[in-house]
Amino acid sequence: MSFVTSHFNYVVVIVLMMGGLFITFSTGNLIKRMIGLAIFQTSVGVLYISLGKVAGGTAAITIEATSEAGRALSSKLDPGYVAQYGVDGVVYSNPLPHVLILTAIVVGVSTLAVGLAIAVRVREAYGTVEAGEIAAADQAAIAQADRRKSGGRGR
Amino acid sequence: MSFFADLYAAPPALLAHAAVLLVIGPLMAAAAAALAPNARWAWMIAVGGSVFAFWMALGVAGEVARQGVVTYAMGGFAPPRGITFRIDALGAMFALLISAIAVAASLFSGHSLDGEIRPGKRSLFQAGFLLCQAGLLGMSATGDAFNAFVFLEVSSIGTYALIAAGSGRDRRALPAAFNYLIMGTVGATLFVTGVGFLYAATGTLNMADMAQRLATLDDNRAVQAGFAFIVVGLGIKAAMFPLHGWLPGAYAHAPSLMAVFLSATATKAAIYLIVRFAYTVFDPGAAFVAHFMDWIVAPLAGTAIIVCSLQAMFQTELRRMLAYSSVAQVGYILLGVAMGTAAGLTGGLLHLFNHALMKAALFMAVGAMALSVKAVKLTDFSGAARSAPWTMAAFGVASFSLMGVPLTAGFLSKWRLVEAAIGVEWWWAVAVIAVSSLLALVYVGRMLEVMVFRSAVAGGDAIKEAPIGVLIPLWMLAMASVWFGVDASIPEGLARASAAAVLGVR
Amino acid sequence: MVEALYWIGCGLTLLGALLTVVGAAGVLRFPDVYTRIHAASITDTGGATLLLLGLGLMSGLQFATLKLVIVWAFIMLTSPAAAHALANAAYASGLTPWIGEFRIIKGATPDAKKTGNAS
Amino acid sequence: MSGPLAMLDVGAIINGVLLVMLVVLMCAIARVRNLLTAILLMGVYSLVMAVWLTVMDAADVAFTEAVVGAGVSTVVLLGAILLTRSETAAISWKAMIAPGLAVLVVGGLLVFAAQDLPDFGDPASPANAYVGKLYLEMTGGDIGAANVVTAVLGSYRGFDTLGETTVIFAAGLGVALMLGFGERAMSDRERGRMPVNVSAGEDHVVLRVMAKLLIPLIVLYAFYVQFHGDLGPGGGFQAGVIMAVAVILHALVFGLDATMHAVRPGVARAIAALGVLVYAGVGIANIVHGGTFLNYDYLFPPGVEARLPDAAHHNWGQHFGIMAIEAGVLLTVAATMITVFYGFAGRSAEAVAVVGGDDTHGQNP
Repeated sequence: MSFVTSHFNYVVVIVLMMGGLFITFSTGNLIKRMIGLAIFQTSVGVLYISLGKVAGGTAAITIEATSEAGRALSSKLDPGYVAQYGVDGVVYSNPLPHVLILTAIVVGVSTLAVGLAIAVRVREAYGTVEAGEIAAADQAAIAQADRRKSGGRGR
Repeated sequence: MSFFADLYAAPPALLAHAAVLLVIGPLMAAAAAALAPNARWAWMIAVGGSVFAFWMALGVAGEVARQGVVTYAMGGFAPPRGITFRIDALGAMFALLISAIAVAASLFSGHSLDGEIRPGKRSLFQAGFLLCQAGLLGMSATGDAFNAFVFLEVSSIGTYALIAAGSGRDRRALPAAFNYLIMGTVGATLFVTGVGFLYAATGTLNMADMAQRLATLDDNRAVQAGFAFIVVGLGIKAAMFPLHGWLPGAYAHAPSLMAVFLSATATKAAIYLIVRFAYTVFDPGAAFVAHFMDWIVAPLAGTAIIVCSLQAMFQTELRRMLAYSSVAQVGYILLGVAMGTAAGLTGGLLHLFNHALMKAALFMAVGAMALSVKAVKLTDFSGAARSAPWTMAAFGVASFSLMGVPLTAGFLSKWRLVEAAIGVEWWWAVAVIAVSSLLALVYVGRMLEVMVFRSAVAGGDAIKEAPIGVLIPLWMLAMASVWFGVDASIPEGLARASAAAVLGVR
Repeated sequence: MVEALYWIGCGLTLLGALLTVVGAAGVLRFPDVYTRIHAASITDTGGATLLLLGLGLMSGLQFATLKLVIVWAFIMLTSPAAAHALANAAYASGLTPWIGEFRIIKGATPDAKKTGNAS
Repeated sequence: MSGPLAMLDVGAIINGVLLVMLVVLMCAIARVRNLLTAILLMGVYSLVMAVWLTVMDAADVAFTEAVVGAGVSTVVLLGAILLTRSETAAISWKAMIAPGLAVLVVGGLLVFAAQDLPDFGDPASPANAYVGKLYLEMTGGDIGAANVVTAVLGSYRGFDTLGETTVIFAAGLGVALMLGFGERAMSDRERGRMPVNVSAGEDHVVLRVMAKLLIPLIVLYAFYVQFHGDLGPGGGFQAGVIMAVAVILHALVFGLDATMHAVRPGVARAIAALGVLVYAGVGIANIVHGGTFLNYDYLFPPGVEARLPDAAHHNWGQHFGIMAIEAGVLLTVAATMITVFYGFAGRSAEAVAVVGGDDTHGQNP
């Protein structure tokens, strides 16, 4: 197997991560930014899960090697391979990255919810969710406040 | 550290679990605060949770002083399988700092929320504050790389909304909080990517175990990139120049409770993790660590000190000024950390400790003055010295410490940094510290000039003296800045022990 | 016998997959919301039924087959309801069905809103 | 590389196709300017991701991604664009330069790192041969759960899961702090105005009948997922989300108002806090009974476990401990998701028209 095929998943991780980050930083729309951030976060999931895949393995739910399912799995594999990398005669994929990414997904949705809630409040306060228009509104407000203050002094 | 060894903190049955109770205490208090029937109860729960955490932190510090390292296996599983808390002198120092500031901040919150948060939402606010505290304490206690990410998020997620809640006073809190959320999440995600690379190379998540395996993996490119990801990811959280863009807005518009607490602890906890990873997880002898510190972190820290001090000079809003000053102070701390010597690390950590105290005091004083009057701009505070002398005096003491006036804590830590810079012959760093002290003189002088010598704006409401419930924590922090400038045995002992624990771990 | 059932199952699965592709093409190519919903619900009902039937034949009679039956029952319940809700929402928001040639042949009034309002 | 990895081929093709689909979807999301399209594409992205995760043997993660990514995230995103607007502004080329550079730096570092990452599917890589394998070997003796992911999630790394539950709780707090609990929708009703974004369909007979049929089944399924977590994919988190979906469906069909009277916002908020307390309380109980935090072997007071039936073969403490914390997770997740939904759905359109939020005293800087 060539280097490219054995590392194809990492290529996808790189593309997704760069794409997610680019969406997050390039757009001024707060909602779109949250979408980009969600893609960015899931790309880490692709990395971890790819690391945890074991060739010929099955989901980490214990099955008996002698059961029908167990035999069906190991019949496709080299016995030496099963003996070396299997646990009690069955090869499993690594459960640890699964647990970590489960946590990461939860963190992702939490961030999304809070971020969107703030975006909704931004819309209510500014009437827009575009970063450029928000900054312009802030500057206009500052300028107006200054004018009012200097006008007050003039009186 | 001997101070803590002799301290009788708690009964042994409690001390055995102090490491975990330190985190679980505020965490359960947060849930309880969310259940509280009204704001008063929630405040009492917040104070209780913070005091409990401080008590447990004292207990842990005592254990660390006696044994060197406290380890606590969650679920009773030995390290590579289970999650372990591993607190050494460095962790104990941060646990003490964070929980002490939290006690002061929670006392302050009894009054500060009045004008900022609607009564119906105050109990939620207190719950969020306690969660943030639990997350930061967890970061300083954990010995597991992924668990550090989880606590980083525990401390962050609620915080974003808490900062945005400052919109009651100023709507700019909303975009500032959103910006912080984006940057913070990108930082945390970069961090967890780095941890993923380390996991790919070592197969473990336990930091001590990881360190052992990384010692032979200096040439692994995934490990090297992992280091960059971890430092940059945490650097965003720590407001490392030039990744500090989120900080001024977030600190300037947050509710004053969050400004006090975050400015003193949040960036500090991220710096803690940088130190933890750079010097105890990665092989400190590895060329890529030393190069990254010498050629990227140190010059950026120096730039931060100068540029952000200059930016602070030109701000028109008081809290924004203090926020830029915070970024500059992070530069000092990282400068010390980047030196990689015991003296440098001691100086950096000591400055971190002192800066936490003085910045908390400064933000608290500003918050206290803004309790009665809606004051944002520097000129809004003119005449404060006459109408609110006690608050103003505390502000003055803390700002002297910020400037580095002799006999204050800020002077001592800057002096230690200069000594350390001379020790590694970084003459440019000495020059940077000298120049920036002058700049600090200018911007602090500007603040004090307006507040002390100018009379209040005609027609505006005069700033009123803060209530006694605010003056107590405020003066606790201000007096600490003076006390630790005169007798620095406690913070300096902690910083020295931390540096020794970090650099002598192998 | 078992072998034959297996191959019949394979055939049905393939047919189901084909219907799904046809449905997807319909969603892409059909002119308006209502016709597209129609195409999508072909995927949901026809495609899924054939797929599940095929899978059931392939796996033989065991516990998983019961699960497949339950899955099928739920798809039969939910996807028409979802299609209905979608069409209803589209109609409520003022989208008129595209009726093309029909209007010209019948020489009906060009007021599409009225013609569309068949229900 | 031949031998074991040759077995991967069919899987490798599916893996490749799904990953390419993810990339294509990501590009499409980057290009579209209509937010509704972007959100729906995001839902598709999550579903493809869930399928890919199944191919990668990560059944639990796939389940979570399907219910969270394609389900809850989409609901929350749709709720948000209802309250904001649906078209993004165009981006000028100049505005892309700085982000583009930052992205290129990150990409360069990733390419650098990827060279030394292990081959895909390598069973001998450090990641797969060390702690991960340890869990597979020891779960039977330590915990006795068939689903190793549940064992790791609930017991070995149970402290992470406590943190995760806390994160969810914090998100609920955050959304409630920002958007309230939907009390505005309730007060609107009292003033005789209905929030516009709730389709209380008096005439939607089909939907009402279907919903009445489905809601109990959804709740039943949530309980199945909850208690089946030991044996197969599932657990408190997925079950909590499914439970919340039942409530959301009720709100969509029968109106937010009716749902808020059935599941009061204050109750949801209290349950969310209670879940965290249950989880941490289980940990504290272990301390009280002489163990360390979250060590379920000490869940029962000394001597009680030995009297449970067949104690020699069953690890009752671990079994009940995981069940108890999963119950805590279920409570917090379900209640928080409901709170979040109330927050977004209860923000009526009138509120959007009024510039300034509810606790905005003044807004000049």
